[in-house]
Amino acid sequence: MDMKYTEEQKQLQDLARRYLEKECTIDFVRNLEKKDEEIGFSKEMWASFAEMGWLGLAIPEEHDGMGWGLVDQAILAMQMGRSICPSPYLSTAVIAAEAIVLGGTDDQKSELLEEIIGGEAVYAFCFQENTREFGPKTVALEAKADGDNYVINGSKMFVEFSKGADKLLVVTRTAGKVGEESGLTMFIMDSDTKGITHTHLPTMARDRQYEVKFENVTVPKSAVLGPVGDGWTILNKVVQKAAVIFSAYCAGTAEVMHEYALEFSKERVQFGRIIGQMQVIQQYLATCTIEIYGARTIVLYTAWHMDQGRDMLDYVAKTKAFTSHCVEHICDRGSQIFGGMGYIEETPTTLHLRRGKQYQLSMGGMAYWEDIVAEKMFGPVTA
Amino acid sequence: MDMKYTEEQKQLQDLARRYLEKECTIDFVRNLEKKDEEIGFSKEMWASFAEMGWLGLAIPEEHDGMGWGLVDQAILAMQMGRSICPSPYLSTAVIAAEAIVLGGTDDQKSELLEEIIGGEAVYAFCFQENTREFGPKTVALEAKADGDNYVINGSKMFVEFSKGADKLLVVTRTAGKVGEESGLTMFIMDSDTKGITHTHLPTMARDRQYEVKFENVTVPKSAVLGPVGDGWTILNKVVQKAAVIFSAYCAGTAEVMHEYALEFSKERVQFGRIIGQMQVIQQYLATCTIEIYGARTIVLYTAWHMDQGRDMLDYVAKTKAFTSHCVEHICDRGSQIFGGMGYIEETPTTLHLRRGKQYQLSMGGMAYWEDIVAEKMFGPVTA
Amino acid sequence: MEFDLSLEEAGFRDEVKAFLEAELTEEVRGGMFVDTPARVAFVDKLAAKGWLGMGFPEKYGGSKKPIALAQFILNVELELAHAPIVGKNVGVIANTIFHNGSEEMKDEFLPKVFKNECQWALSYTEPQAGTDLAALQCKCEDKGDHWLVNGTKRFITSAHFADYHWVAVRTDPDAQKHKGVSIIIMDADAEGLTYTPQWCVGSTGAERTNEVFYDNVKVPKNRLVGEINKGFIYLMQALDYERFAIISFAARVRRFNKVAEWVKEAEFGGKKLSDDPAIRSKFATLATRVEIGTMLEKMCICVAAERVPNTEAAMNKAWASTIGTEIANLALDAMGPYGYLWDGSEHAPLEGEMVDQYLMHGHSRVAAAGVDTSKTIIARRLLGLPDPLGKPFLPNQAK
Amino acid sequence: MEFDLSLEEAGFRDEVKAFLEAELTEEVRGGMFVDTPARVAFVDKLAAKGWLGMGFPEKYGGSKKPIALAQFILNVELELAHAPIVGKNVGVIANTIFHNGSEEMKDEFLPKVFKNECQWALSYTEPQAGTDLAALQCKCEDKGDHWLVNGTKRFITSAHFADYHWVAVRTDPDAQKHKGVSIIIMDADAEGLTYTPQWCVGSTGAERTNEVFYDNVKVPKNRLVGEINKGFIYLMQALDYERFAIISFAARVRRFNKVAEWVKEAEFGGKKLSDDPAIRSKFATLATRVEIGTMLEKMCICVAAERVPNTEAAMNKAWASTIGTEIANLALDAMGPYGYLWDGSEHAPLEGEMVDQYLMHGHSRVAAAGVDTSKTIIARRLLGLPDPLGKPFLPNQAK
Repeated sequence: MDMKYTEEQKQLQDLARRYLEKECTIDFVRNLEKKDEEIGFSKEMWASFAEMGWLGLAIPEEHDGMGWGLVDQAILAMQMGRSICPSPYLSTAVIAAEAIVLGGTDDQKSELLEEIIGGEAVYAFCFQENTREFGPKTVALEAKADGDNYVINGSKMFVEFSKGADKLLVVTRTAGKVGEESGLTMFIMDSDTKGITHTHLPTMARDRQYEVKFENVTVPKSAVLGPVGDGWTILNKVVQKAAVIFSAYCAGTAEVMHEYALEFSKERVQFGRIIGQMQVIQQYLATCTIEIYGARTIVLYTAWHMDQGRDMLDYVAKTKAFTSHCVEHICDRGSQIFGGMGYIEETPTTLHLRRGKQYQLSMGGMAYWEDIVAEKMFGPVTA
Repeated sequence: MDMKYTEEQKQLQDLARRYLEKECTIDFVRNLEKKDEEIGFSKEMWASFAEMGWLGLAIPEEHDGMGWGLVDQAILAMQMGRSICPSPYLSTAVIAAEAIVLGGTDDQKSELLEEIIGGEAVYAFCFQENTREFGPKTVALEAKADGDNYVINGSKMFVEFSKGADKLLVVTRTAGKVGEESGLTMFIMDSDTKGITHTHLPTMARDRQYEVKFENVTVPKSAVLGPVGDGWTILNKVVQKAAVIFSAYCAGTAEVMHEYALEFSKERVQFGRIIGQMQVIQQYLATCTIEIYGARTIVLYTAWHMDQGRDMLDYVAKTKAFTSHCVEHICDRGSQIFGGMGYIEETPTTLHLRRGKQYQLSMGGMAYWEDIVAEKMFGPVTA
Repeated sequence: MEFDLSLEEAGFRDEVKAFLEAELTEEVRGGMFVDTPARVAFVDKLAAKGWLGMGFPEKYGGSKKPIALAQFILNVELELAHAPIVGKNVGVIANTIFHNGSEEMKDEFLPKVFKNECQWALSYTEPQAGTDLAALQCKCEDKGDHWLVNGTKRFITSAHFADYHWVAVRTDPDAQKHKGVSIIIMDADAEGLTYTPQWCVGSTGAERTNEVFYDNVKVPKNRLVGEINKGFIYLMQALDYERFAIISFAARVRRFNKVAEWVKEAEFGGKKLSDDPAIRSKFATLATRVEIGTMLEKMCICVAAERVPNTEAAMNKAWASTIGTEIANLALDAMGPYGYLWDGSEHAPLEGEMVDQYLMHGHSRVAAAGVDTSKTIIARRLLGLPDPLGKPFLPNQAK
Repeated sequence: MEFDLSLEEAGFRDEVKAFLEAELTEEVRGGMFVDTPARVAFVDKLAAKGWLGMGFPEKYGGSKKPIALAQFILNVELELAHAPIVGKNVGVIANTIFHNGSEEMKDEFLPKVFKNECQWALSYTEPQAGTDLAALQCKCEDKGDHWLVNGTKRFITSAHFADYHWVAVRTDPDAQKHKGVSIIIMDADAEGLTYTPQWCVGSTGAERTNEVFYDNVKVPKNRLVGEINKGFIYLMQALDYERFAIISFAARVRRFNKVAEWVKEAEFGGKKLSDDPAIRSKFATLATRVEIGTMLEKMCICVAAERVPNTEAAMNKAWASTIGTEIANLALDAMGPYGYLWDGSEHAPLEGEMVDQYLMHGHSRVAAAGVDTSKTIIARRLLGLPDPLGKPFLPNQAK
C-alpha cells in the first residue's frame, strides 16, 4: 500500500500549484465575481489549461488525450480548489468528455473530443431540475421525437457557465415519468440554439449559474449522445466521476482555508501572545487537520479504485458527503479564527466562506449521497 | 417576571436537599442497585417522604393533600435527581395521584388518594409496550369486557418498580386498534393479582424495571379508572405532567454531575496546575453550565404555566427533549473530566454516567417529543 | 415565582406593539442600527414617546420608566418587528455618561441622546486590539489645553453617519495595559478624522463598517469621560450591559419563525418540504434550542431586577450567537441548492436573507464577546476557575 | 499510488483469515488482552506460526516478516474477528527492549515474548500522574546490589495475570520531572508487590483493572531497561507506537457493521427499523465517518513504511476514539428503551454489548493519549504551534 504520488503526479501537482498561484489569484477570482462579468471564467486561462494538457488529461490516448486517470484529475482538481479557480473544467473535461467517451458514436468521439482537448469547446452541464432534489429520478425536461428532430421544452436550474459555454450537455426525459431512473436521453447542442434562454442566478459564491429555459428547442436526432431512453446507464458513471472531482475541489478549498487560518493564528497577537498558543484555537485547527487528511485520502482512494474499473458507488457517496461537510465546516471554523477580520469582504478568506456552504449544498448536497450510503447498508426502503 | 422561589419553595428545596444528602447517599443507591434487591427502593425512606408531606404535595386540599402545584413537585424532583434517588415517586405521587384526581370516581378519590398521601400504596405505571415507540397509539394490551369483569391479556415492558409496588396503573386497549389514540382504558389493580408475572429487566442504571405479563388477568369493572375507551383524555394530561417531573429529575442529575466535575477540576493537578486551568476544560464546563441553566429554567417555566391551567404541550415536549439531551451530554462530559477515574466503578459519578444515557432513552426518548414539536410547527405529515 | 407579564407590563407591551403597527414602514425595517433618514425619523418618534430615556432623571431629558421591564419589552418588540434597535446609544453611551461623566457632560449629551439628536460611533477595536481591548494603542496626549489623538481603529460600524465618536484611547503609555486607557468623545467632523469603508461579507448593500484614522485630532479637555485612565473599567461595564441589552434574543426567534413558516409552505416537485421526516426532526431539535434561548433571556430579565446580569448575560450571549448560526445553517440546508441563491434572485427563498445571515452571523460568534470569550467569563466569574493564561494554579492557592 | 494489497500481502491476509476461521473459538473472542487460559492457548498458536516476533532477528526467537505490512494485516484481522490482540507485548515491550535493552535482557525476554511465554502489565499511571506521565513519583532507589521500589500505580490492566511488570519509576528525584524517569522490569511475584481490583464501569464480568502497590520491592540491578533516567524517552516512543499499533481501527469497523446489521434486521411493532428515514440518515452519516477512520488508518500504514507514524497516529487515535463513542451512542439511540437493557437481559439487542461500549468507550477518549491530547500533539508537532502552557509566544520568536 502506498499513497505517494508518482513522479508524473508530483509534477502535475507542482505545475498546477505554481501556475494557479500565479495566475488565479484572489484578485483574479474577485474580478470574475463581478456582476457585469457574463462568462465567469478567463478564455486565456482556458487556453493555458489546454496547452498544459489538462483538458485531455483523462481522455484515452486513442482519442488524442493523455490517457491518465481520475486520480490524476483529482490531484489537479485539489489544486484548482485551493485557488477556488473559476473554470468550466468539471463540466467540460470531466463530465462532457467522459460522457462522450462512454456514450459517443465514433463520429462524435473523433469530432468532439478533439475540440475539448484543444480548448475549443466549453461545455455546460444541464442536469439539475427546478427542485431541491438531485439525480436521475428528478429529470422532467421533455424531449419529444418529431420526425428527424427532437423538440425540447422545459427548464433546468443551477447550470454553471451556461451562458459562456459553447455547448450544452442536456439531460432530458424522452420516456417514463418523474420518479423513474429510466427514460433519460442526453443531447449535445450549441448553447445559443434557438429557443434557449439563459437567466443569471446570483449565488453566494458569485459564480456564474443560470436558469436555462428551453422553448421548442429543435435539434436533430444526431444531437443525441448515448442510448435513447437509457441515458442513465452512461450518465450514472459520469455523475460519479464528477462527484469525485467536485469532492477533490472541496478538499482543496478546505485545505487552503486551513492554511490561511493557521498562518493567521501564528501572527495575530492578543493578550500578549499569538492566538495559536490558545488551547481552543489549537483544538479547532487540529480537528480541521484530521478532517482534511481524511478528505484527501478518501478522494484519492475512491478515484484510484475507479481507475481500476471497480464499482465504487458507495465510496463515491461517502466521498461526496464527507468532503461536502468538511469544506463547510473548515471554511466556517477558519473564518472564526480570523475574528472580526473573517467577516470583512476585503479579507481573502471571505471568498472561501462564501463557497464552503455553497459547495456543501451543490450536486445533490449531502442528502442525495447519504441516501445512497443508506441504501447500500440497508437496502431500499420497503414501506 | 420573577423566577425566585417563594419562602415555602425554598424551604421545600432545602429540606429535600438536607434529607436526601444525608439519607440517599451514593452507597445507599449502590445497595439498591444490587442484583438480589427486588424492591429497588427503601420502604423506610418512602415513609419519610409521606411524613414530610411529599406524597400529597400536589393533591388538592379537598382530598387531604397539600394542594401545591407541579412547579413545587419539580423543585422537589430536581433534588431527587441530584441524589439520583431510587423511589416510585414519579409513578405514585405524580402519575397515579394525578390520574386518580382527574379520572377517579368520588369513591376512588377518597379511598385511593389517602393511601397515596399516607405512603400506604406504591404504584407502578404500566404504559410502555413491547416496542421502541411511545405514546397512546402504541398501546396493544387487550382488556375485554366479560360480564362484570374485564379480562386482560398481553404484556408491558420497562415498568419501573412493578414487583415492589402495591398497585399497578395499567393502560389497556378496550377498543380500536394499535395506531389510534382512542380506545384506551385505565385500570387500577393489585400488583400481585392472579395472572400477573413480573420478570426483571437488567438495565444500565441498575434500577428495577420489569416486563409485566398479563395472562387472563380478571379484574372487576370497578377497577376501571376514568372513562372507558377514552382514557387518553385523562392520561394525556398525566403523561405531560410526568414528563415535566422526569425532566426535573434529569436536570437535577445533570446539575450534580456538573458540580462533581467542577470540583474535581479544581483539585486534580496535571502538568503542575489544576486541570480546571486548562482552557478546553473551562470551555466544557461553561458549555454544560449554560445547558443546566437553560434546563432548569424551562422546567420551571413549563411547570409554572401548567399550574395556571394552560395548554403547554409544545413546551412539555421541548422540556423533555432538551433535558433528555442535557443529562446525557453532561454526564458524558463530566466523566471525561475525571479522566481514567471517570470509568472506574468505584468513582461516584459512574452512577450518573450509567443513568444519563438511560434517562435520555426513557419515556419516549427524544423522538416522541420532537415529533410533537414538529407537529405544532408544521402540522401533521400530510403525505 | 411569576412568569407572566404584569397587567402594567402587558399594557406597555401592547402600547409598543400598537406603535410599531402604526409607525414601522417597510423602508425602516431590517439592519441593526439607525443609519438612514427614514430610520432616524422612526427613532425620533420613539424619542417623542419618551422611550429612549426611560429611567433617567427628567432634568437630563429622561422619562419615568412606566414599568421595571420597559427597556426589555421595548427591545424585544423592536427585534420581533425588525425595527432599528436603540440599545447602543442609551445602553452604552448614556449609561456610561450618567454613571461616570461630569455634570457638564451629562447636561450636554444626555438630552441629545434621549431626543435622538445624535448618532454615535463606538470606536474601540484596533488592528492589534480585538478581543484583547486592553492592548489598544490609539495615543491620546495631554497638550495642556487639549488632547491630541493619533491612531487607527477598525470595524467602526457607524462612523460614516455618526455625529460623535466614543473613542477608547491610551492616556498613559507607561501604565499596565488596562490601566492607561480612557474614553473621550470626539466630534465626527473634527479635523484629522477620516474613514474608509470596510464592507462586511454579504450581498450588495450589506452592512458597512469602517476603518477610522485619527491624525492629530484635537479634542477639548472636557471631552474626557469620567476619570482619566479609568476607561477600561467603563468599557467592561458597558460590555456586560451590551451582552444583555443591545441584542435581544427575540431577533433569533423572529428569524427562526420566519424560516419555519417558509418550510411549512414550501413545496418542491409537488412534495411538501415539511413532510420530510429529516426536516421535521432537525427543525424540532432547533426549535427546542431556540426556546432555551428565550429561557436564558427570561433568566437575565429576572436577574436584571436586582443587578446588571453578567455571567447570565454571558450565557445568553454564547447561546444566542451559537443558535443564530444554527438557524441560518439549517435554513440553507432545508433549501438545498436554492439556499445559495442570493442578492435579488427571484428564486431565492426569503429573498436570500439567510445567506446574509449565514455569512455574517459568524461575526456574532467572535464579536464583542464571542462564544469562547463568553464561556471564559462563565468559567472565571461563575465557576471560579483560574486564568488559563495566568501562572500555574494549584489547589492550595484557592482563596 | 497503490491502494491494493500486493499478491503477497493478500496471501498473508488470507492465511491469517484461514487460521482464525480454524482456531478462534467463541470463548476466546471478546475483550482486548490475553487474560484467560483459553486466550493464552490461542496466542500460543499465533506464536507457533511465528506471528509474534515478525521482523525481529531469529537469534532472539523472531521470525522474518513475510511482508512489510504483516503486523498491520495481522492486527486488522484479529480485530475484525474479535480475537485477543497482541500489540502490547510485541509493540511496546519487545520493541523497547530490542532498541534500548542490554544484550542480556534481549536474550532473556525477547524469546519469551515471541513464544507467548509471559504476560506483561504496563505499570505507568499513578494517582497524581495520569496524562501527565512525567509527574510520576514511584520511587526507585539504588541500593548497591539492587533497586528498591516504593509507590502506587493505578489502572494497571493486566496486573492480576501478569508474569512481569513493566514499571515506570523515578530514579532521580532531583532532576527535572521528565528527566529522572527510568523503566524497570519486575517479577510479578516479587515480595512487596500487591494489587487490588479496580472494576471498570460496566456489566458483571466487565473489564478489570488494578491498583498496584510496590512496598519495598527489591529488583535486581540488571532489570533496568536501557539507560538510567532515559525512561521518559522510551515511554514516548512506545506511546507513538501504541497509538498506531495496538488498537486497529478495524475494531470500530467490526462494531459498526455489527450494529448496522442489527438495524437492518430489527423490527418493532411490525415496522422495519431500517425504513425509518431518521435512522437511515444518521447511520449514513456515521458510516461515512467510520470510512474516514479506515482512510486515516491506511494513511498511517503508508507512512509506516518509512517511519513510525506520530502525528498521523494521533489523527488516527483522535478520530477512532471519537467514532467509537459515536457508534455506541447511535446504536443505543436506534434501540430506544431496549438500548438500556443490559447484562444478560434476553431482550437486550446485541446482548447489551453496546451498553458496555457506551460506558467504557469514554475511557478511550481520555486514556493513553485522549482525543484532546492527540489534538495537542497534532497542533504542536505538525502545525508547529507553541505550548499553551508555556511562556507567552510572539511571532518574532518563531524559529
